[in-house]
Amino acid sequence: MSSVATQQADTHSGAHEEETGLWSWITTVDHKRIAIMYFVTATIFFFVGGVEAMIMRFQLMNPEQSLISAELYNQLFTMHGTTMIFLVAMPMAVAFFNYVVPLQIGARDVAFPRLNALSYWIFLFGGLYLNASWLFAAAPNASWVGYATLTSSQFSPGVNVDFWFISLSILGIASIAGGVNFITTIVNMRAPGMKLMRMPLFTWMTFVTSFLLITAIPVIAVALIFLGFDRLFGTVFFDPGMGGDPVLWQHLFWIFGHPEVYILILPAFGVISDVIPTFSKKPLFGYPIVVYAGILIGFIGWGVWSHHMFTVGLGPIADSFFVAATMIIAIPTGVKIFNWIATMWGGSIRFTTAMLFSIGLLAVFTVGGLSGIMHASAPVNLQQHDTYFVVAHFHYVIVGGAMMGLWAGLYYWFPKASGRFLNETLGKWHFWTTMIGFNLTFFPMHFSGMFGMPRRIYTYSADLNVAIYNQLATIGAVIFAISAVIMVWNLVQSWRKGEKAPADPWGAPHLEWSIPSPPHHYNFPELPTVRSREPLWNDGEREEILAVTMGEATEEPHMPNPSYWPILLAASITLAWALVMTGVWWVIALGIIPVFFCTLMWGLEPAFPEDH
Amino acid sequence: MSTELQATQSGEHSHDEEGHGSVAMYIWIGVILAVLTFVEVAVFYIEAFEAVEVPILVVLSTAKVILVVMYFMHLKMEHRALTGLFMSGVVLTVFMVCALIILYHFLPRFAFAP
Amino acid sequence: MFALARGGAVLLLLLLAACGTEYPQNSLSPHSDFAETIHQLYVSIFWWTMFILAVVWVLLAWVVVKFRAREGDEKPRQIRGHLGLEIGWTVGPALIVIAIAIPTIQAVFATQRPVSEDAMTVEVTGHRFWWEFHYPEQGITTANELVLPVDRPVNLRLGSPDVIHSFWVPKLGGKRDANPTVAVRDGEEPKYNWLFFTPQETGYFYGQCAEFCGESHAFMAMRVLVETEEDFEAWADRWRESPGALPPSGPEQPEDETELEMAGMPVQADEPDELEVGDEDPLVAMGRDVFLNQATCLACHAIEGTSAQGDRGPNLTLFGERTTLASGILENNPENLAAWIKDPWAFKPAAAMPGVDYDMQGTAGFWPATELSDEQVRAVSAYLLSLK
Amino acid sequence: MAQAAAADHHATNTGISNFKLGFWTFLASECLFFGTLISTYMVYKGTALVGPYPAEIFSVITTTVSTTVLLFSSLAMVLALDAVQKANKKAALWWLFAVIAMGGIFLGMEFQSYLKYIDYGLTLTSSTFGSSYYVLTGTHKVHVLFGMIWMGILGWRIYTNRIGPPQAEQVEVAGLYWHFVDIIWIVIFTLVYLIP
Repeated sequence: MSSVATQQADTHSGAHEEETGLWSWITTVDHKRIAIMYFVTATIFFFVGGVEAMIMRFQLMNPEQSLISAELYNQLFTMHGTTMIFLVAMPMAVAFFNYVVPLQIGARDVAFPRLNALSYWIFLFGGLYLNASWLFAAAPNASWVGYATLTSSQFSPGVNVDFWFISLSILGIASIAGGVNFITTIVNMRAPGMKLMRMPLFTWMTFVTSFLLITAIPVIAVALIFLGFDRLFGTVFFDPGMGGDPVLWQHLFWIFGHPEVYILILPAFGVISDVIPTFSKKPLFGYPIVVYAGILIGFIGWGVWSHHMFTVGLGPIADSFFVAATMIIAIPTGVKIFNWIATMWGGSIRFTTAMLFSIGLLAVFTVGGLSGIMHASAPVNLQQHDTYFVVAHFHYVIVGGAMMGLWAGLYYWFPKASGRFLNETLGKWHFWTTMIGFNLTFFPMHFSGMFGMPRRIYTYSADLNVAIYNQLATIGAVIFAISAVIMVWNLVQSWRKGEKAPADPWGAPHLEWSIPSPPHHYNFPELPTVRSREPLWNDGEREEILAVTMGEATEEPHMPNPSYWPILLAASITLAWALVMTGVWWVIALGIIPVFFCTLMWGLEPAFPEDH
Repeated sequence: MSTELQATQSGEHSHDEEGHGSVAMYIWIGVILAVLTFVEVAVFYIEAFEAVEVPILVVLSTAKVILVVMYFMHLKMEHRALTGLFMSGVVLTVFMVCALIILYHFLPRFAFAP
Repeated sequence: MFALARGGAVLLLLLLAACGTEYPQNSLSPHSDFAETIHQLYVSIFWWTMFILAVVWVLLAWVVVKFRAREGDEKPRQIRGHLGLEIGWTVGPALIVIAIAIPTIQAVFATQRPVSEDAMTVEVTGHRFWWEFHYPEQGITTANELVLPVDRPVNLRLGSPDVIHSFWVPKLGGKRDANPTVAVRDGEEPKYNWLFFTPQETGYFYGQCAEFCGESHAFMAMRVLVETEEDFEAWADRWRESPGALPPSGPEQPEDETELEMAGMPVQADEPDELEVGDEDPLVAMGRDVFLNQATCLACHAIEGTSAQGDRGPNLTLFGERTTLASGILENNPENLAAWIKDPWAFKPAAAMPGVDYDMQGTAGFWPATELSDEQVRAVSAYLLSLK
Repeated sequence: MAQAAAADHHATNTGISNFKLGFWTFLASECLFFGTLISTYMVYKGTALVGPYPAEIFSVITTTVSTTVLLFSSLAMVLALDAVQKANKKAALWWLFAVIAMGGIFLGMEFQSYLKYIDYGLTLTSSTFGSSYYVLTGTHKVHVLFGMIWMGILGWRIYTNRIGPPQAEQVEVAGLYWHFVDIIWIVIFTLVYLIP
């Protein structure tokens, strides 16, 4: 991959060119390379999670089957959920944050390039650590929500849950670092004239998402610390026999977990808010409203967590509060959908694959949103909670919303990253197989859920009469899997020999399209001055910007040094956390030493060439 | 990079080479903080305040927090972006702590148990 | 779009087909006041959401067809927004949300209020992986099959000694978690979840644990039998008549009492069974002997009127009347029962009942199945099935 | 830390260096971290099944003394920053030493109380009160300890003339951290020790 990327760059040989080779990727602090690494890693994990899902689908295809053991099934669904959320949807969004945000705001890199690399390596090692549990046949098996007391050492005596809580805490570090990084970048590093209310929507949603990351992740971090102490040192946080309340885990988990849902969906909203105007040739309808709606969703998202807990028995007053808060969220979400439709209204719509995925998102996400309104109603939730109806709902939201949005972004920004188009024919195959496969997999689950099939079950009685829905779902899953293969085939083929793309292949309005595809490692030879929300759509402004951005860097750009401390620090953090598993105080204390040493060396290393 | 970005500086040059305040002011703040702490402890021990103890303590410790943030951490003198960033965390924290306390100590777990 | 429409049509057909099929755990088929309240609310919300879905999909389809790019298109008018429209599609959904929220909150309060003062209480305990039902007023304990009188309000008190379970019988209403009971200081009342409803029709209802509770979560089903008041009272009387108590040959105690004592088992030395030997099936008599005197079944199981008073496993009084076995996963017949006794983990991995090829942590020393011959297993199952 | 120096070279939209802005953002995140620990302590207030209970063991007087020490260490911290900005190396070193020393006194006193509580039978595993109390205050102490190490490194760099007025921001950000840890203690002091 690296050789292709630099071949492209060679054609615009500027001041100082980026190095190639494995070592340069390991030590890179370039946001674009980190983005590509994020994307590739997340796609690999997507296949891991997908295989887990396929095995489960075949196990559930017919009632009372036992292709695999119940224990293995529990490990599969736990790992599927954890993988898809923490190792696929989140990092794939972060890949886009990384690639796109600095380009959209006219910056040369993120605010903390080495921290950015650290985030990636921690994510990679955390993900590998989680999946290493398979090697010990001890994958986490207490579901992705890990409800106490099932995760206590009494009921989960093995190391399964240890792998889970340790890798999740490791991944949390990456997320907080990423959140801090992007907030700082967006607040501090915008090009001249790029006011907040001129930022592209994708940057805006990155901003909101980053806030959710830095505020929600600490809560789960503490909950995981409690869990770890309970398991390893015998504290009684979630031990009912000692007065500890298992429901507190649920509160802490969902205080994190619900903002997490918006962490997943808001980047997708951002993507389609950029894609839809481009391919409708119209500016986003009601830009400020869409921005405020996004902020509002993020903010109210903090006050609704207990709608995951209506069956827990919090009492009618608490239930009513969370019903009301949850339903209020539906309003800004609806406003956004109508604004997107209004953006297309009266436009001139080109059905590129990116646009198809955006329209698909609108059609499919609405279904997920509306089933969400159904179980936002607490009494109705009592019937639907923990059934396949809910499984259908959140897959419509996460796959039909978050993932569709990210795939739209993939087709949209791939030409920028590679200098080549993704194949549109394969893209349309990808889209239609996704639509058919996805809907066929998850729509029938509404029925199996309402007809009484609980989720997280290894098998079900033939008496329930839900086999037909499960068979449809399995067929759909196969089609869906094929769509994923088409996507990867398209990625590999197009990266190597796709049709060459110009700087601005779509006629899009934002800054990232004002520089060559792929961009120089320093992005902008000089920083352009922005005077409007769609700078490349205003004739005069476009000329001015292109005059600045399409040139070469005249002097050596001020770029950060490559560094190997991020990967070393990430490795030592992972090691330190892994040692926690021993539960021995002095071993854990020893593990801190390399972390401390790497942090110190990191601090003493100059970040930029001229800092000596 | 530095030259182009110079133009974008939005007004406030908060980075003051002389620092943010005078030594005398810092010492005054330190003294006030100590006094507030002793008032808190006094409220704790004086039984007459028992009924209003909790609100008084909450107000006093909030005052202490605000003093430290505003003067020792110089937030008062900084760009308001910092206030916005930090306050977003503080507001959510206060909301979460209050919500959990209410859920556990003020609402019955199941209102109409027979 | 076409694929969507086609998919929708196929699924609609399926839904229609579904109407003719019997779904024992159908959440859309209310048979109690509680389920009825939920169902009415659901139906109204369902139509609201269908309305919104129709609006969005029709608009979307219209826009996609009408405004697709054509040859020679001019640059579209650059419209940036419209305040009236924005207000419209904020207020519109807000009104719908209010229309949904008000009945929802009414239902929240309605469904969490005891149905009446004189309701019957049943203490439901979710165990890994079976259900225990204790009727404090009747003094009855049973397992996995809850028997309720029709039209009598019932309050279920939900608890668990281990992990979270969730009591869910869809036709009788929504689920409620059976949380591990949190220990409290002396003098304080532990808190429980409650579920209130009045079954409105007699019948046989399926239910299932709905909160993931470990390896055999999928095998933690239950049944609810709603009977007429008379049938219910008759059942309760039969339970109290202790049908399992006919001893084959007077009192006989386990030979090695110390072994049982070491395992924490109450030894019932001074409670001789005094009933006469009837003209019963010798297999049943043998089974009783095995159950009470040879194997260690009674360490965990109780049968009313016998020396078996264990409380770790399901209470087996009136076991012969149960329709299912192993918490609703097997039909209750001699073959299944024998197979279950021989090797429970074949049906329910990690079940607390020890079987042929494995040891249980903490219950070492109890080893019924391996030392039982096939005939003894058959005898035990015959004995258990005779309990009616 | 070198990042701070680097960031000084660039103008930013807000005029605040990335390092400082990023650190404030991190502190917002830390609020939630301690908020969760504090929530848990508050939720479990009064649920301990066995003693010792808070009122039986807390010595408000001792804690007041340690709290005051920590408060004054915050004062020393701003004075150290002031000295660095005024290129007064000697004063800066003295004030930083005072910060570390007061942090050490605080830790020592708190550690002493831990030993006393353990004597009374309150351990990490004895009750919900023990678990939530030790994990909350222990996390805070780890933060104090980390701050002391940070101050030590800064002191060394000042001593070797690597930090002067142009690099004062390194001290400023360390100060932000120290004050934040102080704030958390102000809240803990009130909520844990004073409110019944």
